[in-house]
Amino acid sequence: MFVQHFPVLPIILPLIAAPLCILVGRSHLAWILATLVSALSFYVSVDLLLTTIEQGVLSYAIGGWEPPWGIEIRIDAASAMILSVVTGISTLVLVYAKESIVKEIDSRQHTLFYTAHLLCLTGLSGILSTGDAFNLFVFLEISSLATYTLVSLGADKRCLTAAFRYLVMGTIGATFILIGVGMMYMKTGTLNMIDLSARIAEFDSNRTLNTGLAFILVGVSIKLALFPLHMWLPPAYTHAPSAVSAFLASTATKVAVYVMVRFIFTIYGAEYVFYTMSMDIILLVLAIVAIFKCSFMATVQSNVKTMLAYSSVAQIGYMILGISLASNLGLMAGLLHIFNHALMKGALFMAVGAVLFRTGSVDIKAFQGLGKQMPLTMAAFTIAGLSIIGVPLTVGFVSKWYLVTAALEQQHWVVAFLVLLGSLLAIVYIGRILEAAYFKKPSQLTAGKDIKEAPMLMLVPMWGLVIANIYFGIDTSLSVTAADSAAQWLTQAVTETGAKQ
Amino acid sequence: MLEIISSALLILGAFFSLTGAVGLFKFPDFFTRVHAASVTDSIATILIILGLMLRSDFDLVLVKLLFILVFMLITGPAAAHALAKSARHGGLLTLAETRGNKKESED
Amino acid sequence: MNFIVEHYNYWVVVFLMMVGFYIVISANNLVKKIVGLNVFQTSVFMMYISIGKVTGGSAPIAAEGITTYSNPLPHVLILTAIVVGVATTAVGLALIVRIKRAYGTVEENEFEHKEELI
Amino acid sequence: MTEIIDLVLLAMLAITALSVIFIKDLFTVVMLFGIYSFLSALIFVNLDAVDVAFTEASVGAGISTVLMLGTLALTGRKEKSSSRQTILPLLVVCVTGAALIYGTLDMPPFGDPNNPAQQHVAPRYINDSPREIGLPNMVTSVLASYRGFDTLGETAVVFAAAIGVLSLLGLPKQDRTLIQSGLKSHLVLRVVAKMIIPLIVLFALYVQFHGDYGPGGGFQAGVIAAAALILYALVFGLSVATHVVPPKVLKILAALGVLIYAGTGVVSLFLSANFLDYSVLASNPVAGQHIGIIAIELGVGITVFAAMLSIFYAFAGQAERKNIQ
Repeated sequence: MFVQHFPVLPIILPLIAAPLCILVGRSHLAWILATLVSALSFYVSVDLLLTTIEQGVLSYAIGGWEPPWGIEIRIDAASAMILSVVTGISTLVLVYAKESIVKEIDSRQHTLFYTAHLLCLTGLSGILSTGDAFNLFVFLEISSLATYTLVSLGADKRCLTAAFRYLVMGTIGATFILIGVGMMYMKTGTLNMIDLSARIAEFDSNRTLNTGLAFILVGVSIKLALFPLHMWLPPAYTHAPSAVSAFLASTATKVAVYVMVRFIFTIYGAEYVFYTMSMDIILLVLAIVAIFKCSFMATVQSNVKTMLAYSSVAQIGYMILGISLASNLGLMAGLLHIFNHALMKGALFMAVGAVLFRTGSVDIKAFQGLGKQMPLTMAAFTIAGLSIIGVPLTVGFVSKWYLVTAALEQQHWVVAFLVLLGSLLAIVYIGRILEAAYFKKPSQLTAGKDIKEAPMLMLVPMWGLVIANIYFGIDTSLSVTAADSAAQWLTQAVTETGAKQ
Repeated sequence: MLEIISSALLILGAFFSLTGAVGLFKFPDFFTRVHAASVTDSIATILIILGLMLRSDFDLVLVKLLFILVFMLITGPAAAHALAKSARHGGLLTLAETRGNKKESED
Repeated sequence: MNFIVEHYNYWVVVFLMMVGFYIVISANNLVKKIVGLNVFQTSVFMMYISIGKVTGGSAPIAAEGITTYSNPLPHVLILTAIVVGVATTAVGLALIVRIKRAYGTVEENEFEHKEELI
Repeated sequence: MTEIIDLVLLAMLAITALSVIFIKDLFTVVMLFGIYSFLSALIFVNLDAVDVAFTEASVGAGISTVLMLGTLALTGRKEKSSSRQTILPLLVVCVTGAALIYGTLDMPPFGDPNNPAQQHVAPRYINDSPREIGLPNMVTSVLASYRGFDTLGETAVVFAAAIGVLSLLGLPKQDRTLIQSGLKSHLVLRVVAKMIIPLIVLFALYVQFHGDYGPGGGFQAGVIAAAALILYALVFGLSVATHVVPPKVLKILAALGVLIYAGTGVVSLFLSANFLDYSVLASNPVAGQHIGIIAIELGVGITVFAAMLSIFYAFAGQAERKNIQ
């Protein structure tokens, strides 16, 4: 009986579960509740994905008020795909968190952790599902507030300054988005995304709308940590608890990338953004600088979590690169990389979290000799690392492949070359860890300690992601079909609005 | 007739607000300034609200204004009192006292 | 001239936004940063409310004898945004209290490591 | 006339904002921010946004200022001068400002009823909401029904803030022994507070249930009710206040409010309507809308009250800890 309500369920299930967590009080009950609800949302999201690939867009009018007067939930292939990733990763991270947070978070705060995690999930699902520009801002703020809380739960005192920096920059970003949405509303009189795109298409070029778009893009760029607005990300991911880093690195910035895609392709239309305002050049340059600058930064870090955080910023560069190619294939490569990167980074951060759990450190020295002591964890790290580099038979290869193809399709030889060159830097930073783990003797940091393999509850979700890394690297049909129909739907919307002109 | 009385009250109220503001700037020390500020709080608000009451019809607005007046009459002086008392508690001296102290130290 | 009369409101609001934004990014004290964030946001709220104003209109509460109302939609949006603002402020201030306890200072230039600069 | 008032207020705002930059005494800065909030509330009234003005006055000038003062009590009131360069921030701000001014060039004229913002979606709210929802206050209709999902999100944000502050600062323990702290020597204040607090709570209830007809609603009511207890805690001491409303109860209340709101939406799911569709809550759609709005406003009010008060408790608890040490 609930099938017609499926579009709204990924938002309201965690939203209802969050206060329930507070009411049940006990942390293990809260854990069971949170994991079950997250898994349920995952089931719903996958169902939505299959439905949208078959039938196209699902629209759901909240409160029964037809859009644009009411708020519309609008699920298309793109949002359903990322929704599945977010809810899936959330479920795995929650399974992983049970053991992981024991050592990193004070036991009195475990319930609060699960509550904040569910609120964050609510916000992310809301951003992905909503079809209303202002509603997007509200959900963005729910997820952000929950994220600040999650980051500040870290064990080191530096998590506080990291969270504060994140809060200040995130709020500036959100306020910029608010300004942009206000300017759009001023010129069009509506907030519904589809309605907005139809009405914006009536303008050739308008100074208020241009400014609105610029503010939205800058605001979203802060949220997705596009170079040079990424300064909040490395400290936040470094000092947050491992489970939080794993969740945020594989979902939060991806959702922000999705928001950018939504604003560029659905609302303003690629024509307006790329030809009238020539945003593609700016995004392309920033993306390439991000890939190189941050990959290089990753190679010189001694803290492995910081290294992975810089690597995340670089990988976001690849996604933006795909978008900035302004073609169907490029957009598809970008979306595919969102999906694939979530799998790799989730696994990597989980593996590092397991190392932190056993050795108490995430310094590169702590990794020395772990190849023998924690074989399963390090094997997971190796496979996910190879995936970051883009070795064939992993998902990383698939997204690089499509990215290069998309660049070549546009005759961007240099860009294609630079993408491959970026992978070299990835070899360097991942290679350093692997070298330490497999070819070096245990350092003083871990010498004398009896280091065992990570507990089962951490290994299972980690290996779940690793297997997904390999599976989607070999059998690309599901992910590529989803990304392809998502990209087609998004660019189709462009041609539709183009036809109206 | 009511109109004229009301206008007079409003103007008088505005005048007292102004003097209160001037006093806040011109008076030499904290306690005299609190006095000036509380003039705005009490007499000016009373006059202005009375003026407004005379202008409104005999309806809900009148009652609401009456409530606001009562509320202001309770809170205004209490706030001024609290300010002055905490200042005193914190060791602030009046102008006369500081002058007296100075003279003593000079003697 | 007409253009100025029709837009001065937005320009003052832009000025206020700039002041707020400047306080956020230039202040050294974290509490002042939060104050700046609030000034910035409040100015953005003013822009929204200016959008909804209709000359000669009255507050959007239906009453007899009134035909022109100002637009209620921006009011609703800003009600939500104000709440979001205070929520962020509360969390930010709580973080400051913890930072003070952990570091003994809330001045940005007194943090030891460059990494901790905000 | 409106324009002149508007201009004067805007000028005062500009002066207030500018002085915040230069003043080093943080206590003054926070007070100026309170003034800034009050002035903007006046501008909101002038621009017909009474509900927004009400909220800004109670939140911006009320709760925010109280929280900022609480923080200052713990962190010190002087901003130290720094050698930070000011050129880069100034440059960033100027670029932003230039972009915004550029954006205003194509903006529709201020106050023109033919603006696109007044044309497309809004007329339905103005013309049809009294009939469709049955409430005179259009802001409440849009807030609670047409855009009820936004308000659900807003409630979740408040709840998230409460969770955040609790995880950062923790709640004060409820003492078994009553410590009479607060302003013991202020007899006048204690008497006046005893007179006023019931009135404030009464006013909060009025705002809560009269929000359908006049300005107000769950959010403002929650804040005012919280303000009453904050006053109580300030005058009679935190430990007395925690006996009146224990922190644990607040935690449960905050969760309960969100559940009431979301639960109302789920009820309509089970009555085979869309989420948050109140029309099916009674046989008559308008009556259903009314029931739904009262229920969700109650949810908002409870969550906001509990969240604001627990945030205050958390800050006050820190201050007491500092005093004891």
